[in-house]
Amino acid sequence: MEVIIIPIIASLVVIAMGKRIPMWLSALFSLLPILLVGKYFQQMGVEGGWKTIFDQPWISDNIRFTVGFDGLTGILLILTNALVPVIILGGIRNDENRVKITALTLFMQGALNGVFMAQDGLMFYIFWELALIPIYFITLTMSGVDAFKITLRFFLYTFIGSLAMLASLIYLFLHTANYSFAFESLRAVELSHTESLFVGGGILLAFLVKIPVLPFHSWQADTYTNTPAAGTMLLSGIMLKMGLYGLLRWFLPLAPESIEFYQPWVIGLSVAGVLYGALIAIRQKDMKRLVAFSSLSHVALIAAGIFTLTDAGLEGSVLQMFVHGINAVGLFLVIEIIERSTGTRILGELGGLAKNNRLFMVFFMLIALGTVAVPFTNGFPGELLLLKSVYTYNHNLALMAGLTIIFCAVYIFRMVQFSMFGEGTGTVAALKWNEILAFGILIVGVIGIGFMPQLIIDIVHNSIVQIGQWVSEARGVMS
Amino acid sequence: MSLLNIFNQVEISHYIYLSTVLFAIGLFGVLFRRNAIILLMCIELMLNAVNLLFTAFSTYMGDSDGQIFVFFIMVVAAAEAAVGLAILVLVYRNTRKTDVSFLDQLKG
Amino acid sequence: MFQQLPIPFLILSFLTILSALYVVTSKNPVHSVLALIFTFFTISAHYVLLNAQFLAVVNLIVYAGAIMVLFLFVLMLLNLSKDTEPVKSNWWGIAAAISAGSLLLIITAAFQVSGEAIAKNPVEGIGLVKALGKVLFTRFVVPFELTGILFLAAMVGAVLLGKREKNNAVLIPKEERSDS
Amino acid sequence: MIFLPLMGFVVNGILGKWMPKSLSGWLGTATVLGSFVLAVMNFMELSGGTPEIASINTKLFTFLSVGDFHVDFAFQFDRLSAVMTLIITGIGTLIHMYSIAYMHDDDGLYKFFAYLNLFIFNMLVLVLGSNYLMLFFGWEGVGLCSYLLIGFWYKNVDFGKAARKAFVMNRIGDLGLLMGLFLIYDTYGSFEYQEVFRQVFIGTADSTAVNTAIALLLFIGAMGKSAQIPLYTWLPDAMAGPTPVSALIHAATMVTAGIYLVIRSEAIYALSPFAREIVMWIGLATSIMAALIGLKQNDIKKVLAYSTVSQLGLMFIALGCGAYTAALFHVITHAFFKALLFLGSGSVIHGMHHEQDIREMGGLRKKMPITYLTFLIGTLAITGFPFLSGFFSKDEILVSAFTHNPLVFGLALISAGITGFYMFRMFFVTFHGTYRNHHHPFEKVHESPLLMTLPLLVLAVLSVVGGAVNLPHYLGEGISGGLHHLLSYDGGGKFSPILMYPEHVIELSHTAEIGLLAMAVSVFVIAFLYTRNKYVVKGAVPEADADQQGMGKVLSNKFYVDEAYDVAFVAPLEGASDTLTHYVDEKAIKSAVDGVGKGGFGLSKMLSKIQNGNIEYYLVYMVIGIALLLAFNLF
Repeated sequence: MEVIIIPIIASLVVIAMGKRIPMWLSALFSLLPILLVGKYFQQMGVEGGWKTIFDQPWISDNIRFTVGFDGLTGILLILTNALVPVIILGGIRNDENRVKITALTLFMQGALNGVFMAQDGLMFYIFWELALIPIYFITLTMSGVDAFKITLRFFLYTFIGSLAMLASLIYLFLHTANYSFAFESLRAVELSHTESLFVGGGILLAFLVKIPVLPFHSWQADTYTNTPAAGTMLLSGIMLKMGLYGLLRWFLPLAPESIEFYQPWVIGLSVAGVLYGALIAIRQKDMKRLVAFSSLSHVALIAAGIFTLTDAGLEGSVLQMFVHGINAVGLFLVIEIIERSTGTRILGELGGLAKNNRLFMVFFMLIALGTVAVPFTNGFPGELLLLKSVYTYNHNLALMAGLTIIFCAVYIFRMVQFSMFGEGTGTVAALKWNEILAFGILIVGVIGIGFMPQLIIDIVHNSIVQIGQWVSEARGVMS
Repeated sequence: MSLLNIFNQVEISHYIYLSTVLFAIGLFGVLFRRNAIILLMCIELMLNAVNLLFTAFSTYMGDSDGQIFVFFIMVVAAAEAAVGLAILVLVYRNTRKTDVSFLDQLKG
Repeated sequence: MFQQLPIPFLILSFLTILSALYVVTSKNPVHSVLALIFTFFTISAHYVLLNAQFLAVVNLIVYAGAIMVLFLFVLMLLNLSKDTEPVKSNWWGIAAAISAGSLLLIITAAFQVSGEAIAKNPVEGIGLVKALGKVLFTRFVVPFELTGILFLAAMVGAVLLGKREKNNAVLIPKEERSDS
Repeated sequence: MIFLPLMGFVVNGILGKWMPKSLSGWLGTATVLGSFVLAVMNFMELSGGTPEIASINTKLFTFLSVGDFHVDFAFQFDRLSAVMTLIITGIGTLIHMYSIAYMHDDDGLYKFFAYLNLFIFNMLVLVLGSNYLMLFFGWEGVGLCSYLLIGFWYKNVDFGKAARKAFVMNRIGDLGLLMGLFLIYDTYGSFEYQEVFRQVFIGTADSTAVNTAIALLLFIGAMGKSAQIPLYTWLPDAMAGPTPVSALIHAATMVTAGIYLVIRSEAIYALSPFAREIVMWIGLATSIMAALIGLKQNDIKKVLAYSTVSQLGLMFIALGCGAYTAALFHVITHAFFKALLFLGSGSVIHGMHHEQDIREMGGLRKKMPITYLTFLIGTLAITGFPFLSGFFSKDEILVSAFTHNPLVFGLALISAGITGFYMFRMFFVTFHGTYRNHHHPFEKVHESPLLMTLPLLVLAVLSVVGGAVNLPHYLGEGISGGLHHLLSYDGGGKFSPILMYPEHVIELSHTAEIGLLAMAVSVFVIAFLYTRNKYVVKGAVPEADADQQGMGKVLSNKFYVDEAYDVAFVAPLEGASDTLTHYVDEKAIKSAVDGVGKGGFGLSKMLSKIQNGNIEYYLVYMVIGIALLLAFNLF
């Protein structure tokens, strides 16, 4: 509970203090929740299902303010509360928007924590929308002619998806025994096949837009490219995970009857998205755009993994969510720092940055390697599991998805090559303490998970097994 | 003709059809005519169709509530006619017309 | 099916529908008003048949007496007795007929579908003033009072609207206003 | 043993900037040397101990365990790993030592040693891992180090390009390998070598098709790493890296990972003769093609690179014929003499101040006697001069090819013969004749320091005597076939042999064998005499690339394979990317989405016409609406 409230209070404090607030203080604020998360881990453990840690009647006795904790929630809380400090430390420029963006980022942290902890369908929806508000305003601070248009497109996209989800949730709500939005009650609703197609489809749409999977992605590149770095990091690092988390936590348990129907479509689209994103990324000039499409490609693989419904796919997807959060934030941080120093992020205009800032080069390289999924970096185990799961589902699809490991190497190293290597005149200013700290946190993630992915797997294992059981039970009934 | 007699020979459905036909005629008039006064009259006709049905149900079911309702409808119809005609007079005074298709300002 | 029906009912119904049609189709508004008054009379006759004597009387007094006289009065006042109404196109007539017809059809169909015979439970004397008065002034006393307020409001409204004001030419279309 | 180099990497990588140059170099060298010593000790334990043990297995921790998918971070030190480990660490030590001198005036020295150590670490993971996934770890890891080291001089755009090419080509192979691994897991339910081979042996998958598929997929991986057709083009470009790197990675160790993989998976290949045929023919084609291209290259390192590709092809021929010992034998000897040649060429380049074109050299034997001598030994070894190491290993391959199929033997012999031509061509042009470079005066050419020549000498000795590890049996039963015995060790009763099936025992009469040898030697002699006549006696200088005519032009342009790849793969890929960006993403999808928005606008315009202000219309709508509502309720 506190992890939701503290950041929101902190954001108010930041607004109240205005320009006087030093960065270290806001970073400290954002670091507080992770201590609480640690406490949760200690108190609750990761076994024994999704345990409620706070429960109050809210709108009615059956629509409650309920937050819970388990391994899956825990891992995403760690991700959120570790990345937000990174974003605040490294991702916010010291200009007139600093206070605003910092406050919004902190607010977002609270909302995201809420999304990952909510145990009540209505609360989940409310936090889901709440998380959209700060990012909308952050995106609006961008400069450029199309600002409003791009923001509107982004907003409408996600909002339409959300509405579909709301409709589905309400439908479920009306069919619960005691008119409750509680996760367990919603889950207990037995749907006919047709009903589940609609209900599942609604929920699925919200998540697919957020992830985004192939035909729903056109908000992504423009939004990423034009949003201030903090917004891009929030979007790519954490918000995308909302969609994936939603698939695992809400879609699979609530509408397992419809999975049979959607499975081939989603996997097909995802694999197409993997290739599509990768192919487009190969020729992008704008680094942010490049990473946006690479993100599209990577996340699509995660979605495919989830929908294979294999152990490897489900647990690999959580692992890869975590990893992708780190890597995406890392890459955008790198781009942000390059842009701050040189004023451009167009590949043709850069080059030779490695010459005078070795430290930065090392950070960049490590994160790039993580993205390329080289062994002993964090990208590898997750991608291995996901490809394995897709392979179990269909060999040919796995081969196509596997092409991404080639394309990914092509575009990431192309980016490294044209920005860091070669003869160029640009320089990257020496990193400040806050940037080094931000990179430090990320690098620990990159290397640590590279060697010990099992740590994360162990945390989420119980939750995932539970979800897998529900799904297989429902499918057992179906067949 | 005694009460029981008519109940034995006329089903409630006949009243239903009768009033429905009346209602439809009134509706047709509302749609077809352009003279505002005739429109109001057609509305009265429709109201009467409903009244007839209410009364029929009330009698057949032995429940006086329906008749009370008819009474209220008459009240409302009277009020409506009064206000409607007042408006009509006003409109006529301004435009010299009672043609409703002339009143096409009702849009955003 | 008509054969089993009592003659008075048939005649009455026939007259009702016929006069209602004349209301709608007559070109002369005054004829329409008169036909409508006749319709009300036939409906009142129906009320008598249905043992709703009070309503029959009230219908005559209020509708045929008061309201229709009001109509007639307005017609005269505005001098609209002539056939001034522009004829609508055939298309419009067809559209109106289709709309009204379809509604008729659907309502009839609805009755057919839901057509459980309503239990006949005639009670003597519910249509009499005594019985109605009891109900009206006990259970429905609040609505009854409210109708009084409604009437008051309607009266005030009618008076206010009828009051002649200057410069209230809002409804005259632009072209005419520019002419004057 | 494994983590010493990793330590070296970490220390060098983090602290290297503040360490004196020589320290980071020696530190890097020492860690590898330490590994070598440990490897030797372990090897002794393995084969010298009583009773003999099949392998030393160590499990560090569970890497991933998801459902029925379980992978350990574990190592297995058996005889095959031992051989590879000794090569890697042994030659690695020498090359590290050499690099201290070679790279001494480079700013990024510490970085260089960090990368080298990282490479050794990954290579050790590759050969020591106890399961296929560990192998894949090392496999990708060495690819990465190769990328880093090729692009070491990062300021040069072309080098970066070569590095990326190497990495991407390797990744293509990796994808095949990965798919192979998945198929293995699907079929046999494990990645552990011992478990997989046990299952293979008891016939869990009784269809040859599955095994063939696995074998071919693994071979795709091997193609990438060991530079076989069609994925070989990265290797010559990889010569952009510093020369010690070329020696270590692109000659002695990394490129032989493919061979290691095939030998390791012998159990699977044994069940699929078809896959072995494919391996053999691709090896053969690569061998001949690379040798032909090598004939017309003028860059000293490019010649060596193509020679490496050609030799790797020979090894795959041996693998395809089922002669695993021969292949491994050639890996060992090749590691010796090719490292020697590369380091020698490095010495030449160093002495010539980074000049790599052999047409600019000549007569260097006077200035660089040690280099000359060792280079001569290396050349003789690779071309198969009798009783040097290359002679034995190459002959063993040829013999196995002969027993398999005389046609293959003939082609392999041609390939081996061409080796003689291009090696001697390069050797004579470089060291004999007259000095031809006008930019650097001849006087400035100097012999390399001791730190560089010492490894050369060691390697030269090894190149001479390296054949001793597996002498052919006509030299006497007692001393022959050491390596063969090593590999054929049956696990001492426990079930963990390296080779699941007994190798084809080469049963040729001594006469036949000596006949074959005579053919090989005569090819060698012809090559030697022809090139000596052309380049030493007549003093001919090879033509510049631009002046090549006819076949020579095709060869010097490497059969236009790079260009073909550009046309066939790179261009379509970029085209596809552009098309997707500009047409599909921008136009189709975005406008589809925007179209929905515009459609909304249009619809609202249309609907606003309905609201025309006329009450009569409204009435009709209302009636229709009511009718519809009722109708819906009704039906």
